[in-house]
Amino acid sequence: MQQPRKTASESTHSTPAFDTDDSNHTACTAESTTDLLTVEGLRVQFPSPDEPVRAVDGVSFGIADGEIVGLVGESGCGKSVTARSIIGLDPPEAAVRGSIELDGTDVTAASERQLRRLRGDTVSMVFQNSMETLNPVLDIGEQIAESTKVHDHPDSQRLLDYLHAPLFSSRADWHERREHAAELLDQVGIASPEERVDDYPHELSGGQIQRVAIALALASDPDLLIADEPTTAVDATTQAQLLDRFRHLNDTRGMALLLITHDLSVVAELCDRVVVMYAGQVVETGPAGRVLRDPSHPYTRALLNCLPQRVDRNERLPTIEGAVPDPTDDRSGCPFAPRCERATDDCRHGDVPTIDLGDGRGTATCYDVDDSRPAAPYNRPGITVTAGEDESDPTREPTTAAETPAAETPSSESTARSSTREKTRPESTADGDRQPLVELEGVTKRYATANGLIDRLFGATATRRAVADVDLEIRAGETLGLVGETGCGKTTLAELVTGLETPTAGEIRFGGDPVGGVESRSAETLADVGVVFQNPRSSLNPRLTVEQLVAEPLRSRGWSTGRRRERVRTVLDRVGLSEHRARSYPHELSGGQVQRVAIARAIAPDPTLIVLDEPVSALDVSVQARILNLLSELQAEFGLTYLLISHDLAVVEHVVDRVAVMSRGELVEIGPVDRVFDQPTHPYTKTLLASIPSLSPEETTGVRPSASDGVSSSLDRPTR
Amino acid sequence: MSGVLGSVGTAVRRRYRALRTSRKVAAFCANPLNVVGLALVVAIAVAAAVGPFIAPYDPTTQQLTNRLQHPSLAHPLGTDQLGRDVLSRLLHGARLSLGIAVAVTGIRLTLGTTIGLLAGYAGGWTDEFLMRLVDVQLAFPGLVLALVIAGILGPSLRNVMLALALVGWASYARLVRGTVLATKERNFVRAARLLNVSRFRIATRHLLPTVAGPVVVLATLNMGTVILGTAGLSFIGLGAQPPTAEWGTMLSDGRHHLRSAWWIANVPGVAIMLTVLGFTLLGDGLRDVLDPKRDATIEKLS
Amino acid sequence: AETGLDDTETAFTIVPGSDPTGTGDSWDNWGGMAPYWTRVVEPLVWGTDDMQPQPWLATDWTATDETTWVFELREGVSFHNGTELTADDVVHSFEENILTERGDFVHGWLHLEPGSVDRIDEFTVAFETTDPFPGFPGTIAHNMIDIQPPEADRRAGEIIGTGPFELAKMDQGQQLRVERFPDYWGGEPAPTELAFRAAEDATTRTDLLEAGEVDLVYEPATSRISGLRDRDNIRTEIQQSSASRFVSINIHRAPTDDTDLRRALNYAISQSEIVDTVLEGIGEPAHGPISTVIDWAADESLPRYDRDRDTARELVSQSSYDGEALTCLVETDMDDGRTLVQILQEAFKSIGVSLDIEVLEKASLQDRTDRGEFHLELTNSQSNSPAADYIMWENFHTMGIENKDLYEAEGTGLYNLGGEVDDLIETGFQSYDATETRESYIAAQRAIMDAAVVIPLFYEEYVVAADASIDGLDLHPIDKFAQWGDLTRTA
Amino acid sequence: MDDATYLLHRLGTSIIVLLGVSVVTYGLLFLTPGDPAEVILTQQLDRQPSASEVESFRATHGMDDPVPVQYVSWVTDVLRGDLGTSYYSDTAVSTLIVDALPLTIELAVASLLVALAIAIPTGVLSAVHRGSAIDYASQLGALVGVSMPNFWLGYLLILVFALTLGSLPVAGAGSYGQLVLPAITLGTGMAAVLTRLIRSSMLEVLDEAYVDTARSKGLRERIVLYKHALRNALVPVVTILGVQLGSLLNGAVVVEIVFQRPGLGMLLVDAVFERNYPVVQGITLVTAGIFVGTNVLVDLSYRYLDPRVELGGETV
Ligand SMILES: Nc1ncnc2c1ncn2[C@@H]1O[C@H](COP(=O)(O)OP(=O)(O)OP(=O)(O)O)[C@@H](O)[C@H]1O
Ligand SMILES: Nc1ncnc2c1ncn2[C@@H]1O[C@H](COP(=O)(O)OP(=O)(O)OP(=O)(O)O)[C@@H](O)[C@H]1O
Ligand SMILES: [Mg+2]
Ligand SMILES: [Mg+2]
Repeated sequence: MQQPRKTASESTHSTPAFDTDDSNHTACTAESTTDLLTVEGLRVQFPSPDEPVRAVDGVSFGIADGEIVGLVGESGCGKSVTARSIIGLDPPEAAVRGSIELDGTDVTAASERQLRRLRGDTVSMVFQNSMETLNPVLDIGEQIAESTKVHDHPDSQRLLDYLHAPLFSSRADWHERREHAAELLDQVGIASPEERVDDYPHELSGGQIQRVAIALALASDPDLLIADEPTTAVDATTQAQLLDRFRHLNDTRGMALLLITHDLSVVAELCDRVVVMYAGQVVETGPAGRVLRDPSHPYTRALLNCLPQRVDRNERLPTIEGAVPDPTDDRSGCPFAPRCERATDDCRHGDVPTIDLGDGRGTATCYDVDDSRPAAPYNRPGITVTAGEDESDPTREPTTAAETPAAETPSSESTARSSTREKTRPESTADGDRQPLVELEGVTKRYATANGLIDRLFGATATRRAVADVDLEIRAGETLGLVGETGCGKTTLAELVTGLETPTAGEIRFGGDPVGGVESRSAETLADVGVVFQNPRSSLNPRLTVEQLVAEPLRSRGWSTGRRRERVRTVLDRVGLSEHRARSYPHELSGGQVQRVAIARAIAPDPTLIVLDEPVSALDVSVQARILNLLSELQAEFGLTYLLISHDLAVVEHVVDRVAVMSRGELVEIGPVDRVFDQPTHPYTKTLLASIPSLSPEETTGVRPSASDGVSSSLDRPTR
Repeated sequence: MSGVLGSVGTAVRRRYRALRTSRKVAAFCANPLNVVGLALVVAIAVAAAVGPFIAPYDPTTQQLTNRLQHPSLAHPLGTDQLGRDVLSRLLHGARLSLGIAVAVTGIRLTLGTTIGLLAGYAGGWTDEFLMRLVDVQLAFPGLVLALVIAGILGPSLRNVMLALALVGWASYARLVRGTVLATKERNFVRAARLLNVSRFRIATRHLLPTVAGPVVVLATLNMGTVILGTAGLSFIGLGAQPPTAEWGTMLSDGRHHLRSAWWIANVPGVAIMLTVLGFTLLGDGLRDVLDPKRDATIEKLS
Repeated sequence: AETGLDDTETAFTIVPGSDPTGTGDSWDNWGGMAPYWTRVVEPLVWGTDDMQPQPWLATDWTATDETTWVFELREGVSFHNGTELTADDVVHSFEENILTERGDFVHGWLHLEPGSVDRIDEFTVAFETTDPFPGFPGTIAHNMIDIQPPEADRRAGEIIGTGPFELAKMDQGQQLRVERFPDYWGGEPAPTELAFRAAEDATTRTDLLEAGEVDLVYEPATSRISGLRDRDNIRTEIQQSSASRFVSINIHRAPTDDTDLRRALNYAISQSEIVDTVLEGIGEPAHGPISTVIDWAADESLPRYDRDRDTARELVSQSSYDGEALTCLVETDMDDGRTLVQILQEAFKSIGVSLDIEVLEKASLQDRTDRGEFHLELTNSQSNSPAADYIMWENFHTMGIENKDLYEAEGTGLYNLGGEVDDLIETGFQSYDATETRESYIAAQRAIMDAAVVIPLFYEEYVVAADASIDGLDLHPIDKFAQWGDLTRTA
Repeated sequence: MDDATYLLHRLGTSIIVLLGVSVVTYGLLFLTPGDPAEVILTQQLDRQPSASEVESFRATHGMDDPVPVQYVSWVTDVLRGDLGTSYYSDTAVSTLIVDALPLTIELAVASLLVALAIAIPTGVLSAVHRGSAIDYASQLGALVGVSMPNFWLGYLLILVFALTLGSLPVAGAGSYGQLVLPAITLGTGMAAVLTRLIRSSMLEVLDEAYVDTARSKGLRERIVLYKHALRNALVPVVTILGVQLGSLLNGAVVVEIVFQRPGLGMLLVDAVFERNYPVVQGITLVTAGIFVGTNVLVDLSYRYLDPRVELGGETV
């Protein structure tokens, strides 16, 4: 039943904004002179002590009126810098070359006044990290009103007027604008906007902030909206609503959209055209459907292949070997050449030509573009650009992995609690009689929110319930997934298991014996559980080297120096970190490497259970793939049990055996992943699943949660 | 074999350490003000170390016939109202003034850090009690309390130092406790607890190094405050007893001659100013390098 | 100074050496006003320029027997509220205010107990002293022994005096303004208005004058005097005061109980060098402890210790001095105190005697001297009334303030030679014969200097600096006796 | 925490702190060498007091009781608003304080204004031109102010502005002119701290995404800086203001002496030297009270400056 989602079926398009019909966009490619935006040979460099950082290295593309263009690429490849250049907001130290023609004005050469006009009128931007894009000390009504005011009178901006200094500013004018702000909030789908205009950003939920940021951008009625990763910080349901909103705006206002993302499924969902960037360069452009279905550039292809949803369960994920080149490196040839299996000497030197694929199919900057090559099917198992990497496990040949989207038993159970008692096991695992390793019974956790002497004297004790009456068991050797929206209590639940928090009520048992918090646990129990924290970098003391960090738990078990060193070398090798990394400090490591160190430390004392809190959420797809592969190898090798927390359902679906769904501290559903994902019983699970964007847009037309949906409105609560 | 490996390891480690430090050194040097601060502090320290040996005259010998001499070759910074060589007094005073600052800061730091660690680590009622104590100390404007203490104990450098030390420790206690509490909740400490790392090791390997940075910064900034505090108390009449050459006292004594013999007051004045400036700049620089995010906190405490 | 308006020509701003409002928190101020400087209130007796009692609100006085003084009051003196001064006011002032409110110490000072002041007729009052007290008229010639009518509510700051100026306005610790009292018995004063400003720091006073903010300042900073003299728009006046500066030596504590050492210390000092250098020539080199404006002061006839380091060293070696450091106390607030004491230190060093300096504020200093835990004290002695006898008594008599406690407790004292000196002081103090008083005091001073109980430094002079256009300054050896009635401004 | 709970909470801690302050204040008296009664009487009388005088003084000032009893009766009196009577003049301590306080408050407020007037433009300029000559010059300039002992600065200012230029009064209190130099003396010291703080806080804020958002609206740079950035940058500055009040009171002691302003500082210095304990205790208690009170106010105002602030959050 996973098949349909992974098949490139050429069915009909029911969403007008998304159109894979390539011919529609022939006139709107980069070469067109009537474009709203034309970027030509853009180069942005930052000074650094050694070589300058080439953040953007010769980028050209265009956007036509009313077009939705996706800008994709891994982290650090220059997407945000490009976007900032378009609105002329490069940091002062940046050196910008090339031309950016926006509505007939060259942004790079524009005067301060021209820029103000452009920003107030033509282009708006929703910045990455929208949680931080709203001024925390001004209410949102004022922030929006300000935008409309600039839009109306871009040239007469008096400080006192904007400060609302009495006598100098017209109150009536501000009042009117606030009313208009409420209308805008309404348009982006914020409930009771008249009240919300008086709210401060911190009083809004993440999803609402995103919407306000969009409303802010829309206030000046722009011709082009640039949205930089507008959905990375929000959970799946909110993301779905936001994408819907974009499509709607594009439809009704004819507003062009430059959507920056590293999430290819978002592109598939929304975009007309895609620009793929790699290491500061554009490697491929073209209609979204074509690029996703039939990528021309090896990089695009590799990127698509890394996605867990395109690979079968328990299948090894394809990865891209190597790393994104250092932006300070002197470059020649194709930047992807060092990682490209098919690279030739030509690729490594000189300029690589940009080839027009013709037929409105876009361009690719690669020698190896074979127009006649048949489209690669999405789900061809085992398509890898490279044959894995250092952590490849000879015992698990990717191509031979079991293809077991096994015949599921939909009738196995209905609710979470019954499921655990029935000991339903996913069939995908071979082991037949697993024992519960950890059992939680009626576990509740409340946090006290008041403290201090006086409060104690007054007896004031406010509490917040983070986990409510949870029954759960983790069975030996399985991977249990824990999913749910932000703040639903996933991390707290994990901390209860590890002992960092003690339950307010209920009992936790390890192998049948009740255990308490860290302080009261025996050394063996502690050694039995390994933890990889949600943000692994924070769990590594920046003052210790990798070696010391990994050896720390061994030292506390009384291991000798020699034995410790031996073990450290073994586990580092096992997670794919080279010997010389042992002397590095955490800040010298990349995100993927830090994650490996954290995993190495967790497995070093030879635990049976590892708790993984969002192990891949901060990583690029290719790195994510490698870590996920590593985890499954380690599990197979050491017989580990995983408790894996993630909000990325694709990841969960790919790796876990059973999944538990949490909502507001409660466990609402639990069961084998296939069963839960295919036949969810709880309405919350249904909403959650429905909001997953798919690479093949056709499917998403089914259940789409809307802002008015009962469940999703639970997400509209304050962020803190 | 393993010996070779070990020594290679040590070498590599040293290189990495060096790299790490050199990055900090580079960051420190990137701001010319930091370098100015360091240079000033080094200069003062050198003056304090060798000053008494290179001073041309005895700092207390009077020459009434030679009083109030303008700066000249014989007396590069002139002579004072009793015909003493101002340069010699300045050089001798450097050791004393710096010594006071170091001693007072040292006491504050030791007392404050101990109390802060205790409060942060012990928690509960100990914490509650110690922090109320800290609150009480902080509720007094520093100089006001120092004035009362020194005034009641009587004027002498020892009492001034005691008074200044008694009013300044609470900042350290707060800073240290705050850092300990924050660090205790940092994930790497939580992780260490999960990994069954002993309490002692958590304290020494994880907490102390984190506390050291801010404390050093605060101490550096504090040096200036102490020097100014000493000068203020000297002015009120609680400074060093004559004929001791202490900068604050020299400045305070010389103020009557500001119009007629500007050098008597302005020379120690400038010396104090440069010293305080030096320590403040150095402290700022260290803060940037060691502890970039705690600006407001330290500002509030220093 | 104030400019423009006509009546500012006759208004003057004066900065005395101490706070005219009395800081609001001292025992010698009432209702916020100190009685000094302002000429609002007046005593019965005043002092002449050579420190003799001078008729003031009383025109005449006689001792009718050893302990009775009868005073004739001046007629036609009116208070600021218009009523006339009579004997009742005098009795009221003494009985209700001076002898009761101001504290018990007044009884010993004036040799007067409450209930001993009697009205004889409207303009005659009799005082019954506790013991023979020939110095009585001179002693009550003091600003604090002022006469006010019963109507004056002194605690509330309503001060009614007989002086040439009426209190107009007072700002605690800042300034005090007075206006001319046209009905003054001594004739209408020239200034219409005077403002007395507080500035206790000598440098600040000097700055105020130099900046032209005030017309006249007392005791500008020593370091600034030569600068002021050079200025055309400022005139400086020097007036010898009733004060003298000396070092008192604790003769009951080793090693300063050794006369040789004390003499040696005297030989180490050159008074004239001190005056000529650090004092900028202000002051007279002294050979005795009593200011020469006081008629029984001896200077010429006292044994002299001109600087002679060889003799001094010899005396030191003869003495019991064994190289330990002597302690010298000095009060924080004393003008030039820190400088002088350092000169002493250097001078003693040159004869092989080392000195530790302790600059202390008044309370600590008092505490130390009470316990006799010191060797030397840099001090000064000044009389605020013409009767200066008490300087001799309180300092050098065994039952004087300084010595009494230690004498009673431990049989010692501080500066009391006892025996013959006590007798001489008693004779001088109680004699109604001026010559006898004079001779016994001189003999006592000679004994004191022979034994080198003090190291005399200088007889004080004080400087008044004023706007050069100001005329009619009437300065007095007791600085607080200055009269402002003739102050005028020349064109 | 809502406002009422928070106020209650702060009130509670403040009372505990003030109790501690009162213990310390009162305890200081017993640090004194020598018998306070005798020392004070000697000064008052200008001679050795007799045994009976000492006794009656001790009796009238309640010094005969055991220390804890004395303390309790003092605290009870204080709670009734009676801070005792000066040993020297029979004036109520509260009267002395009430007379002196306005001058000190006036000075503190004026200094604060001077400090802000210097610090805001300099700090912003310095942050905007980070790393430039302007930045270094203004940082250094700001620091020079705080590095000078303020009595020296005061005398130098008198020398320049009152004596040489003759444009401002030398000393005294009462007129606005007389407030200028003291306020500058005290204000420059504080300006340095504020400038550095505003600068670093602006630097942090200028990196924030919302500043770019404001620019991307097409707002003028000046509005971006002074409306969007500064408002946020001032949040940490305000927390410092409460603490800085302490340094103002410290400085006031010295500055009041230099400029002959009979405020609280001058009163305190006199009282300390005279061992006038009721006055010393009164002043320290009142300053500590003002200090604690101001910090509560600052915390409250903090909330209105920064809507995110939840009252009662633990501050370091
Ligand atoms: N102000 C700057 N100074 C120096 N280097 C910079 C600066 N801003 C960006 N860079 C560098 O430029 C490169 C491109 O950064 P950019 O933010 O555009 O990446 P991105 O594609 O948006 O990545 P992400 O998906 O993580 O947002 C990175 O290597 C980054 O380190
Ligand atoms: N130490 C704490 N004190 C008070 N409340 C807390 C504490 N830790 C967590 N909470 C609250 O408990 C709830 C659950 O938090 P938790 O961190 O478990 O969520 P989560 O599901 O892990 O979210 P995310 O996906 O954002 O990591 C939240 O409302 C959170 O604010
Ligand atoms: Mg980006
Ligand atoms: Mg979490």
